[in-house]
Amino acid sequence: MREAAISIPTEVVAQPAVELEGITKRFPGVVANRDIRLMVRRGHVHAIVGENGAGKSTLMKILYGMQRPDEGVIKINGDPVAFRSPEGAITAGIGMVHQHFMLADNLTVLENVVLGSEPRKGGIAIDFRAARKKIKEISDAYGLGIEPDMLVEELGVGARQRVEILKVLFRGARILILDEPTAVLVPQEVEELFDNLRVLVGQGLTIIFISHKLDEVLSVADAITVIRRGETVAEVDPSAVTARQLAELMVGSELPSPETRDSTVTDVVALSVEGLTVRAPDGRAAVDQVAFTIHKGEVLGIAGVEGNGQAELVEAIMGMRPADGTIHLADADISSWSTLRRREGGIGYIPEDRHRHGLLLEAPLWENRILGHQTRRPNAKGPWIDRAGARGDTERIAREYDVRTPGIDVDAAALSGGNQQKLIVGREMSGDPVVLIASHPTRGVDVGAQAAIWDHLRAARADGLAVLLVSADLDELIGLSDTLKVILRGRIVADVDPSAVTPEQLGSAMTGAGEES
Amino acid sequence: ACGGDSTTATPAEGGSSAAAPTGAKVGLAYDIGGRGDQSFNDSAAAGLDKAKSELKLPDPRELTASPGETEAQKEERLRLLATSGYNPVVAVGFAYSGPVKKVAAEFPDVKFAIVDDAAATGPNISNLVFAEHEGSFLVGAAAALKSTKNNVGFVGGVQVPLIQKFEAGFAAGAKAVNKDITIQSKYLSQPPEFTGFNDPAKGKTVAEGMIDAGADVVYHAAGGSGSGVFEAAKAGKAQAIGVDADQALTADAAVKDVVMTSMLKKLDVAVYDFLKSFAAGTVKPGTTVYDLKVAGVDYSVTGGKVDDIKDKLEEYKQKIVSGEIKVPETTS
Amino acid sequence: MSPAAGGFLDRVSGRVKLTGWLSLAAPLLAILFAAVITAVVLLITGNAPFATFALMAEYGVQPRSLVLTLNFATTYYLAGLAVAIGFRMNLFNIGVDGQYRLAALLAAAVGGTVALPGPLLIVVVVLVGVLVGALWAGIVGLLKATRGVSEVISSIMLNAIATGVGAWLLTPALLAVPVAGSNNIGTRPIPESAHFPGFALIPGTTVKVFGFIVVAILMGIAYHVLLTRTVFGFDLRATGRSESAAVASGVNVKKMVLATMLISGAVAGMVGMPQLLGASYSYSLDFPAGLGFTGIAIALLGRNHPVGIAVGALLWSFLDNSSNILDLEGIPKEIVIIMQGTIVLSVIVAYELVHRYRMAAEQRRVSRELTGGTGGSGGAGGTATPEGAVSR
Amino acid sequence: MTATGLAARQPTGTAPAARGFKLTWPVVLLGVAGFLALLSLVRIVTGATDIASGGTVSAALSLAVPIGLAGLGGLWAERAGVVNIGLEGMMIFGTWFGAWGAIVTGNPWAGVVAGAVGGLLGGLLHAVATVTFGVDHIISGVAINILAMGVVQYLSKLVFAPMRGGGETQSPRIPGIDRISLPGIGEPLRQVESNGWFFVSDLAGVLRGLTQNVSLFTILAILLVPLSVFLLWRTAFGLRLRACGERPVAAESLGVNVYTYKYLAVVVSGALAGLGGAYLSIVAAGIYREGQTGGRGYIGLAAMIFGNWRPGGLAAGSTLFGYTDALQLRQGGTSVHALLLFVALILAAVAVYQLVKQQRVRAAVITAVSAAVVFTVFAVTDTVPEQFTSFTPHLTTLLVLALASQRLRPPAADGVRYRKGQAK
Ligand SMILES: Nc1ncnc2c1ncn2[C@@H]1O[C@H](COP(=O)(O)OP(=O)(O)OP(=O)(O)O)[C@@H](O)[C@H]1O
Ligand SMILES: Nc1ncnc2c1ncn2[C@@H]1O[C@H](COP(=O)(O)OP(=O)(O)OP(=O)(O)O)[C@@H](O)[C@H]1O
Ligand SMILES: [Mg+2]
Ligand SMILES: [Mg+2]
Repeated sequence: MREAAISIPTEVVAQPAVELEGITKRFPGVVANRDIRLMVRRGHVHAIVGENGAGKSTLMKILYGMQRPDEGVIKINGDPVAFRSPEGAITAGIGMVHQHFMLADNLTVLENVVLGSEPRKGGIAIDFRAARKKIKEISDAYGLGIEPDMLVEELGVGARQRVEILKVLFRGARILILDEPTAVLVPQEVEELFDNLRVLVGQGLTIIFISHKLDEVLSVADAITVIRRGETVAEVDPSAVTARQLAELMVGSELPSPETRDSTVTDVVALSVEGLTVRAPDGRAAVDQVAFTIHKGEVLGIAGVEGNGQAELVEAIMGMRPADGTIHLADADISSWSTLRRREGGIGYIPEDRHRHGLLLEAPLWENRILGHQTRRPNAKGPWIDRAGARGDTERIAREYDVRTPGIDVDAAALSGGNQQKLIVGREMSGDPVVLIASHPTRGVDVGAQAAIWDHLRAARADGLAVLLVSADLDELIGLSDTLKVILRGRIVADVDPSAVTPEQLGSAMTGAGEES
Repeated sequence: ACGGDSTTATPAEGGSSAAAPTGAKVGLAYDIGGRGDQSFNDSAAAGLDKAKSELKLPDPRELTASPGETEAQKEERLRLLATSGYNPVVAVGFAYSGPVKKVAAEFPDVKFAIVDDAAATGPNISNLVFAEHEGSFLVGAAAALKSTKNNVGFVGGVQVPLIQKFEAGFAAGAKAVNKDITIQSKYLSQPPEFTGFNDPAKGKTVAEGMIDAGADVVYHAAGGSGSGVFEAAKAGKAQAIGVDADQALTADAAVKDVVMTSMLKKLDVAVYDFLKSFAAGTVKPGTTVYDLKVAGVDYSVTGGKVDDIKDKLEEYKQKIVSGEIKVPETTS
Repeated sequence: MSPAAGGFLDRVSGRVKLTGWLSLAAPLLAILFAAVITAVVLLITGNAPFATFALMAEYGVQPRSLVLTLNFATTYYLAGLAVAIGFRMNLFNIGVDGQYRLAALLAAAVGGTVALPGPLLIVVVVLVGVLVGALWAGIVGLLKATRGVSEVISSIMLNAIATGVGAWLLTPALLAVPVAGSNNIGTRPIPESAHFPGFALIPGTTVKVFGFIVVAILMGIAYHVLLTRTVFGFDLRATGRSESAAVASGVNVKKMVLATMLISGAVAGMVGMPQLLGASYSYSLDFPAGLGFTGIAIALLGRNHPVGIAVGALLWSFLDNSSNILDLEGIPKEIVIIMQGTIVLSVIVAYELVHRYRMAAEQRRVSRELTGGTGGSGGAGGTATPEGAVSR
Repeated sequence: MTATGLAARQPTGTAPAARGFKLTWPVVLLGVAGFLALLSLVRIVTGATDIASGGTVSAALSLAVPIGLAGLGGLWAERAGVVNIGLEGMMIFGTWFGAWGAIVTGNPWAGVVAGAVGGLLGGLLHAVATVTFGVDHIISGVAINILAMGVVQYLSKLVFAPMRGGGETQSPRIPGIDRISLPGIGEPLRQVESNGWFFVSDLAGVLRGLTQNVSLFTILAILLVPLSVFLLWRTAFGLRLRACGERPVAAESLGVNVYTYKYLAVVVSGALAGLGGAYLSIVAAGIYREGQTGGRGYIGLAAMIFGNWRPGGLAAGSTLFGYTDALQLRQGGTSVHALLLFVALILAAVAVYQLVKQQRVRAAVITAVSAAVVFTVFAVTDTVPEQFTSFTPHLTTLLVLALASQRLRPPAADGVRYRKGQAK
């Protein structure tokens, strides 16, 4: 699709859409950006890659006017600009899709989309009809399939991501910043997104694209900038590098080769689930008669498009949601156990949404170490919290799991998303779990950390850990799982052999293609 | 009254010629609301003002209680007055009972007076108490005599024993005239919520309710909420009875004309009497009851609205004074 | 942001971590600000600010005033603790007022009727108070846990209901005994043997400090230990910080709501005890009301920290006390209320300002270090040696 | 009042009632009619003639207005994400400044404006503290409540005490605001009402209460409800404001100046609470008295939560409170006693519904037992002690909340500290 980019009139190409020079941004204790330089040509898809916390999002927020640089110059279409707020950037034709959703759950899609640039009638009233029409038009034109009057909270992540893109298009942006737009999408959705991007680029738009999925980056980008620890380290041509080289540029050292996989599956049952049914508030079965068994040393992968009951399934197993059916942990029927008892019984839990379920953002790291393990050593002695024990063990986790932090007394909110995730993984692995329920364990985590997390999972599996892995990253699912099941509308619809399946095949099984026939 | 030797006051005589000793610095501690509450604190203030001008006293010191305070704070207030050289010290309101007793013991040379309480006794404590039920009896009788619908109302500020005394007297008086009369009665708030004395809006709603239910005379013992009662009476073409002071004089001009009579509780007289006896060096410790006999409580005749029933009221008054009628102090 | 930075005051100030002279700056700034505002108000109304402050200070350090300040503070402290427990779990117990009034009334009634040896009776009275407070607050907890009723509404409503029920109980037909000659009405007095002994702590006055101050201090320690050293306290704070994360970690939030309200109510049940067992020995019409609302202000002023609450309670009670001397000198004592409101606001604003100043300073420090060539940004968790690779 | 809000909530969906159940005009009217019929039945059985009289309805209206205005104030602030526990203080400012404005100008409407401005200043202080300085919202609110109390007491000493008819704790008489009636129907309605017919007389009572002798200020206050609905749910301004309460960073990321909207919301909130205060002093009492608000700011806050952060809901909440308060104030013992029968009947109906429609046997049994208990209390007593009637509105509110299904949905970022550029 690079032909599309080439078809742009040359005089426009000559002029860079975005130029950043000498951008520096300091946060307390951290320099997020240092003397960064970036040049994005008009009509290009320009990718930015870098480790977690490298400063990519910060740089983009600066470009979008959400944060002001301490030093440096921003030029849009050759003119220097100084945005005081996103308003200025929007006026200059910049739109941004943020790494974390910028949506109000309790407002409708329409309200979220028009917010800040509402079509009006009679001066102050919102012209809902005009807005609805325009949203429909954009949605149809790009095949986004968005229903303007739904509440955002009713949408799955994929749909939310499309709403975010619609927001930008609605404002008629000419320069699009997409900060990890694909983290939550399945391959088909990613492919659709890329098709859309190509159309946009074809219309002369410029796209800045951030992703940790280097293969995606290579497939879609016209140019790549690598950022390491707040500095620009390289400007590369996607046709001239491999994913591996790119990864090495990011982390600044040579990556070891991937280890080979051999099965550690035993025939001792660790977790078995039978006839599990979870009802949504409206009475519909969100999880419908699900049954499976995980043995010691086995990783059971659950593949499925987001919103097909994975979250409910996981929460039911953790005892956070009422469910029918039986769950056995080894020989014990734990169906009626409380969440705490299940955790004490040896179930570890890496939640899908680390901010909601995994961390106390305003508590220091060592208190976060205690969370979910508050009744066990080394965090507690009887009814008492063992502060020394918890602190010591937090130091250990930070070391062993490479949690990059100034210390264990900083609030969890101060860590980058990837480092937060490493802390959670470290914590859950430290509880000597028999079974680990891992939901998207590497979402938003950079390649280096991702590999580290996988290694930890593999090592624990070799020691007999049973893992239930839910992920949207099909490479991860295929690479880690010993057994794979596909979930669709709350039901297990297929068993797949991970050693024989391709991501594309898996993707089509997930969307139910061919199910009817 | 227990312990104290009970005496009966002599009614105040205007235009005293007694020469005032200079330097009698009066300290006065009000209950919540203080001077300007257009209710019983104001009555005490009136007595103080009168004493000040007639006895030529130096500037007195007046302190006011805060809502929700403890006894310790009241105690401290009295003590501050005593230590700062104020003598005599007058405490307004039964809440000062405990504090007066304590502080008076600490300052035997200072004379204390407490209004509305006979429980705090001591050699240097004068208790000024009122027979509110007797006065209320008379206005109750007036209400019954004036009611054409045989239906009268009582609005109390806060349901405490003191205000229930008003209610008891009022009911007895009304019943004495017409034993089948309907008496509606309602309090605006419950202790320790004392907002009932400060909520004219509630006073109005309650009185409206009574008037809609047939009452044509409404008596209030609700302090500042009374203005709402008057308004309701005005709008509902009913009559109202004021309390403490002669409210046909003090109420707002727009509603004055509905005040048929008022139950006078002559706090001003009591305070003035006490200060005068202090000046004369004749302070008597113990309880002084301001009742009908000494005109410590009474009904007002301003506006002439009760002129036609005055004879009957005087008759009742005589019977109470003579002891022929014993007015109950508590309801039921 | 270094882990060693800060100490005691940091923890007092909660979120804000301060170091060095800055730790003193916040409270100083606040007091200065409150003083300035008050001075302006005084000046506008023709009173001399400095003379006024001097008067308050002079009066405040007299032995008797000190005792009173301690005594009030004891009560305020308990009220502050009761509110703070709820706050730590994001529960706004606005109903401490009703809880302590009902508790004190019933405890006083029991104390006046039950015949027991003194010390035992004290224990029984306190226990009744604790129990009643807990049960009354428990209604709030139960409604929230089982029916999802907002604790703010239910506790506001239960305050009013407590007033009505209390007034009903405090009638001669039930718990009250009329006293001859008095217009007051109260419960039967608690026998002298069960009066909580006070201390002659401050020389120069015969007034005694409430013995209950010891209980209050113990409660403060218990509060601290419970919240920071026990699993229960951890669960409580975790729920306060993020309910969803607490649920995922195995906390039964409904149980926690109930337990927290019960504890908060139990402490609220003690609020009336210093006064009841140390001064009035009976619950009557003039029993102090509204302490629950003071407790909210004090808990907030003390940032829900046991020592902070103590400081807040002392400050509050000092100001309350000094209003008497102002009144005596003819200065409107309402100035004290204005001062209290201003202090609450300015303390909090000052902390915020100092916090921001510190952030800016930190930023400058980092940039200085970096231009000095020390290099290396956020990484401290050892050298980054990523293992594994892109799985393709 | 109720109906307007309820109708207007449709476009934004999710009524607090059960899923799939839509509140439409016919449903609302049918509900009101059923309610009235039941009341009428109770009136005839018990002889408590006041429970649907014109006087009661009129009193309910004027008791509901200050609470509703405070609640509306709370709604504006909280919809923009600022918790406003300082409503009480802003209301206190409203009572004082309302009285002062009306007295010094001799014009009650100037007082209304002054009261709003007084509350607005309180709101401004709250906005400065919470938005600019990022202070905890509850702390700031509590401080404002304390401050307001001190300031008005201080001001009264300075301003009202020297005035004729004023004192340290009260103002002189305030000039009143005109009251209007729908002409020509007052007397006929009164006639119908006095006949005591089933339903018809009660309807006449309600109509009379709503159309006769209504203060212009009351009408203004009622109009503020649909006006708020329009501004908050129909305009760009309102959308941005609500977005600040739901997800401020999302609003920020779209170029909305979150500070501006929060400021506006809190200032309007203060002005509305101030209006509530001004209503108390100018219309309800005709005089300023210290302590006049009597905690109505907190009740307003409760009404707002009761109404699930929606104008219609809070109007319903304050109407319920005002109605039960009117009942207990006017004919306490009798009316509240009759109310017991009403509650017993409602509970019985709910029990039947639970049993037949929902098949929740256990719940039905519990409800039925409660109904029986309430009925027994009704049957064996003939009045309710004064101390108990005093909290009728509070207990009713509590019971309604305990029985109604709770789907409260506060704005997602309500009470959350927000600072520009801090998005993660
Ligand atoms: N508002 C903020 N306050 C303080 N520090 C911040 C803030 N925002 C970001 N940081 C810090 O700046 C650094 C860069 O963060 P940034 O979010 O830009 O990283 P990133 O490259 O987008 O990482 P990821 O791939 O995990 O999204 C991190 O160390 C982060 O902790
Ligand atoms: N998507 C749209 N469709 C139709 N008209 C639009 C659209 N977006 C904006 N408008 C119109 O363009 C004009 C400018 O819109 P804009 O969003 O800049 O609002 P604004 O007036 O700048 O708002 P504010 O000043 O409050 O930020 C408005 O009159 C609006 O009606
Ligand atoms: Mg990022
Ligand atoms: Mg990040």
